[in-house]
Amino acid sequence: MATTSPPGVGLLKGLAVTIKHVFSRPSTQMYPKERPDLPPRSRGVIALMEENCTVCMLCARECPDWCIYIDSHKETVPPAKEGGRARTRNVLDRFAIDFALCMYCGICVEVCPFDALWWSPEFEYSEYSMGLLLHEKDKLREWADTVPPPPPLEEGALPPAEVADAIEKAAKQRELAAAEEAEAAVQAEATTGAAAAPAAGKKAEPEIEVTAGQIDQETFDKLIAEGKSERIARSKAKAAWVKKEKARLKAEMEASGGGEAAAEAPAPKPAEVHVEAGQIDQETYDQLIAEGKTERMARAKAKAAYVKKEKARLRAEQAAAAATPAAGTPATAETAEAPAAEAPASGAPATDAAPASGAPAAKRLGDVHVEGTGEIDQETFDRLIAEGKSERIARSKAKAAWVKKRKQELLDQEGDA
Amino acid sequence: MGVMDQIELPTPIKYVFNWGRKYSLWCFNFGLACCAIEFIAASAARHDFIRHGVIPFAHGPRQADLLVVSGTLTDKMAPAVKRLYEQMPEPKYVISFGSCANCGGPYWDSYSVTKGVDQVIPVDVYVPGCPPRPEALLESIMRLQDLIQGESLKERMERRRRDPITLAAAGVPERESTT
Amino acid sequence: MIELTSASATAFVAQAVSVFDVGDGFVVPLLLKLVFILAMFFVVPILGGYLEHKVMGRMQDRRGPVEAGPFGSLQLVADGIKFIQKEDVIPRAADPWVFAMAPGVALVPVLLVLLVIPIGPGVFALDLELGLFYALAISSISTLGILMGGWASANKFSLLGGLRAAGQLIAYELPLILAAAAVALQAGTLSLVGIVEAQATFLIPGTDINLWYLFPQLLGFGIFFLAAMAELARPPFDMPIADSELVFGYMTEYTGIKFAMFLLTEYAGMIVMGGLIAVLYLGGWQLLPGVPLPGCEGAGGIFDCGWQGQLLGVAVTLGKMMLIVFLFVWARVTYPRLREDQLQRMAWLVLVPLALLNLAVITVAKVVF
Amino acid sequence: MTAHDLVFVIVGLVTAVSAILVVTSRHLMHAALYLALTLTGIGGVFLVLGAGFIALVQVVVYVGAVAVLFLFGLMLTRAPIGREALDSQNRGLGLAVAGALFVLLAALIIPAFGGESTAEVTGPTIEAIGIAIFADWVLPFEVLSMLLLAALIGAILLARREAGESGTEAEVTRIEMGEALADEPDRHEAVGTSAPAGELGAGGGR
Repeated sequence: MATTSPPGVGLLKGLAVTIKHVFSRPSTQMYPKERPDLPPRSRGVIALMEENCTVCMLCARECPDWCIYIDSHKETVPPAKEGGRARTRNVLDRFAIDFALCMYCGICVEVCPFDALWWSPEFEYSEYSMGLLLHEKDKLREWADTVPPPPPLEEGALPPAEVADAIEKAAKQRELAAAEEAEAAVQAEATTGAAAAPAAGKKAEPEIEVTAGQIDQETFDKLIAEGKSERIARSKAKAAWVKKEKARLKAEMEASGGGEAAAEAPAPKPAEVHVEAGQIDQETYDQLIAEGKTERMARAKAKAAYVKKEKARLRAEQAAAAATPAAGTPATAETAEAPAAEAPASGAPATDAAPASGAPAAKRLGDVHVEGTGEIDQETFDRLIAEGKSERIARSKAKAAWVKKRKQELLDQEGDA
Repeated sequence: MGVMDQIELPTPIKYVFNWGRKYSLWCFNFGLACCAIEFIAASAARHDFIRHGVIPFAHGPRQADLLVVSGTLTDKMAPAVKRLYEQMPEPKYVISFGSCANCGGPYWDSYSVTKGVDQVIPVDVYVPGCPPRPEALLESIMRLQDLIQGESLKERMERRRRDPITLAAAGVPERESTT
Repeated sequence: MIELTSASATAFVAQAVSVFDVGDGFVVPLLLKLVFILAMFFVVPILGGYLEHKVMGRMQDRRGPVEAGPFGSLQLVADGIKFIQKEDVIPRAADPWVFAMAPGVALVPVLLVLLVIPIGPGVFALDLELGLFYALAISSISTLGILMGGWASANKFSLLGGLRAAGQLIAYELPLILAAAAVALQAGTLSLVGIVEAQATFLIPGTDINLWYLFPQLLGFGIFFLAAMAELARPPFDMPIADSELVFGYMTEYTGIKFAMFLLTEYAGMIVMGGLIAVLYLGGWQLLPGVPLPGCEGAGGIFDCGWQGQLLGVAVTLGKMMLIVFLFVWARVTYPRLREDQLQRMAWLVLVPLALLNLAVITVAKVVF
Repeated sequence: MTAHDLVFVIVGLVTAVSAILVVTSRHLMHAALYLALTLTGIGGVFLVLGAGFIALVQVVVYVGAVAVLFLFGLMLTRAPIGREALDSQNRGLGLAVAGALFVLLAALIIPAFGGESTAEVTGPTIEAIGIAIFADWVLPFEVLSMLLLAALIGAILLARREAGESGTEAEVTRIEMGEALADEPDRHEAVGTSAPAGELGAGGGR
């Protein structure tokens, strides 16, 4: 308080401060009506993708609290081929996390090598009894439906290495498969082609991203009628909505551009969709004949086209049917795969585009030394500002761009010389 | 109290009485560790649990209806919690806030930490988290309010008289685990 | 103690028989008045409490109660219903009878003061000749209840709280009475209705516009307001219940309905003080200086009213009470608690001399003009 | 018997019973509280007799100030919590004084008012009291106020501490302590049977 002000002014100033707040908007978040805006990797609850779990026990061993309980048994798998060796594998019997004990450090999520554990931002699961905070695997599976998709990569970032590899591999295999199919069509046996669907194929469809924002009213009502608690019904209905939405999107995508879409998002997918290639797609056949192809070639291609179309149709149907939570494993597995496929995307750091320009060039670029004295690349700067980036970020990026350009120039000059 | 927990009240009166208890939860915070900060956040402007009728910081236990134990309860502190709980007038409710209060949390194998408040006093709602979000406290309060709205004071008090508070000496806490 | 206060209330009724015109239809209006006063006693404090919750919330950037009733308006009703159901704890070391009677002794005088506060033209239970003196005298009994509660709880915090309360109430009673005396002096009457009337006829020389006593007695108003706040032990004068030092002062051991009675004493006290300030300084039920109430005739347009005028008068008085409550809350939110020595210093070294000065100035002005 | 008489009887009984309880109560705080009740009851009696102003003065001075100060002082000094059984062993003397006072008052009142069956219940108005005090009896009133002023100044003088006075006070305490130290050897001998005197001497008094 300044010594010059007369006594009492401070008191009045205090009153002014408080009265000002009466007329300002309160900063209260009306929680039950207004949901908190949580980051996608908030540590709310740990979800389990049971399908990914191999019972390696890493999480249980790393848990500082010992709050993960895993039981399993060994099962003998009969040999794949006649005369082969029978193999054993672990089957998960029980997977439970005691959330009363858990300290939410996330070490289990970190160490899981198969992306079976996920953070979900859900936090509303307080209980009347502590025993109910021990979530068994089915409960943990329910939480998996609430795991949000990872945030999109920064613009201009390369896709994570795993995804890039997978896409490349998928593209190669698609070509291969197309060729094989063409040949296989001769024997009219398309089943093997379907089974050959590469695992990478899954990863190539991160286009279907659905944020769990709404609930499926029908499912919700049904569950409520069954006497489930409101909270569980809500989470299941949310999951059902997500499923429906995904199915819808997929169906739309495939419907939008028959062959084109099929080529882009590879149709040879889950082995569950089994189609006997007995018929041919008359339209394709006619078209090919008109193009002057041989009868044999046209028949094979038309048969392949038929299989593709039929599969797309069946999958769309199945997805729609699986929208209810009681649906069988295929649909569940499908949704489970969606975040799993996207995992690397969130994990890999958004690398700068620079190393992509090829190793040798980068090496030589690194040799060139450029003194940056504050110049920026105006073009990049303007572009970034226009994109709504903050001035500081835009400036630093533009500076980097300028240095890169300058280096390239110098290199070019050297090359010319 | 008095007669009210001796006789089963007619439904409309019970409804009104339960409604009153539901929306007037004077809250006594037993802040023992970091969770207390989240509790305080829940009481402050952004979350403001007075909206739900939780009047924060009852001056003493005598005026409190709700005890929120937030933080690590050590064996040395346990008698104090028990004593404060016993000083609260019936009907009283307890929220165990955070893993430490639920069952010791990260310190469950420590020599000095009580393995959960429910070894000392009966708990109505357990809030998981380390620490739980302020919204988690709000959710647990709404859960408690659901409980209060549906309960019968007579039954509650009968249960209270029948099952006196179990102590740590009585053995391990009751767990409804499915093993 | 309760018997005693009710006995004196009965005595007042007996006196009312002699004071009022005991004609036909005496019993029914009296009953109506009693019902009205009782309703006021329970509804208005709840209104004040709700106002406090909401205003405090807004000043702290919060919303205050929302869930209980529309806009949380039934928050205090819920509190009341809850307190009825709470266990009645009496500490073993406590003196059970004194402990049980203390809240009553604190509360009943406040109820008795409400009897004489006029809240509208013709809307009052009693128009005592000694109204102002009565109000100040009866409310001093509350101190006794607080002391009883503080001692009977057998708790050191309670005892200290009770002592602090007694010291504070004795200290601030003096400036309160001196400030009120200046008003009585200017009005020339101790009757609260008479004071309102005097304000209606206190005209600016040469005009028809009357002045409330707020304007000539601004200093007195400030003293009365501060002293009232201290009498009610409202923050920043809440040393008797300073929760960071004394748990809850004299209320530390109180639970359930008894605690609710202490709480009601505070809120009803706020209403009573608000009513007194409205009557003494803000012209009672007058809408604005120089503006007669619609439907009223007579001196300054504040008497001989139809029911519309009466209703409007009640609304105006309640509005003024709520304004005072708002000011109390405003000060509560803004200022930190005083220290005990600062509090006593303020009473004896600032407020009492100022009140004496105020009294002297008013006396001289009254004689000169 | 009118309602008025009934109220008078009730108030009078309450006052009388509480007055008896003041002297028979074994608990200091209870006695003080009964005193407050008695004083309020007397206010009630005044009220029933139509003397509203006197009644209120009775309440504000005796209940609001005297009784509260009484309790205040008791709590500050003794504040006996819990059971207490006080007995001054002066019953005989007390009874004798009370009896003598009763006889004296009765001997005065009965001859003075004995003839009138009922007095008119009309207390003086506030104007009448004001005029009486400030016109007819202004001299005694002023003398009384001078007396009060003198009492006030005396109280301030007692409470006031001179600049150097605290030092002398400390010295007084020191002297008292010195005397206590001088007494100490005797006490040590008294307890010497149970503990070595040297040990106690080392521990105490320094």
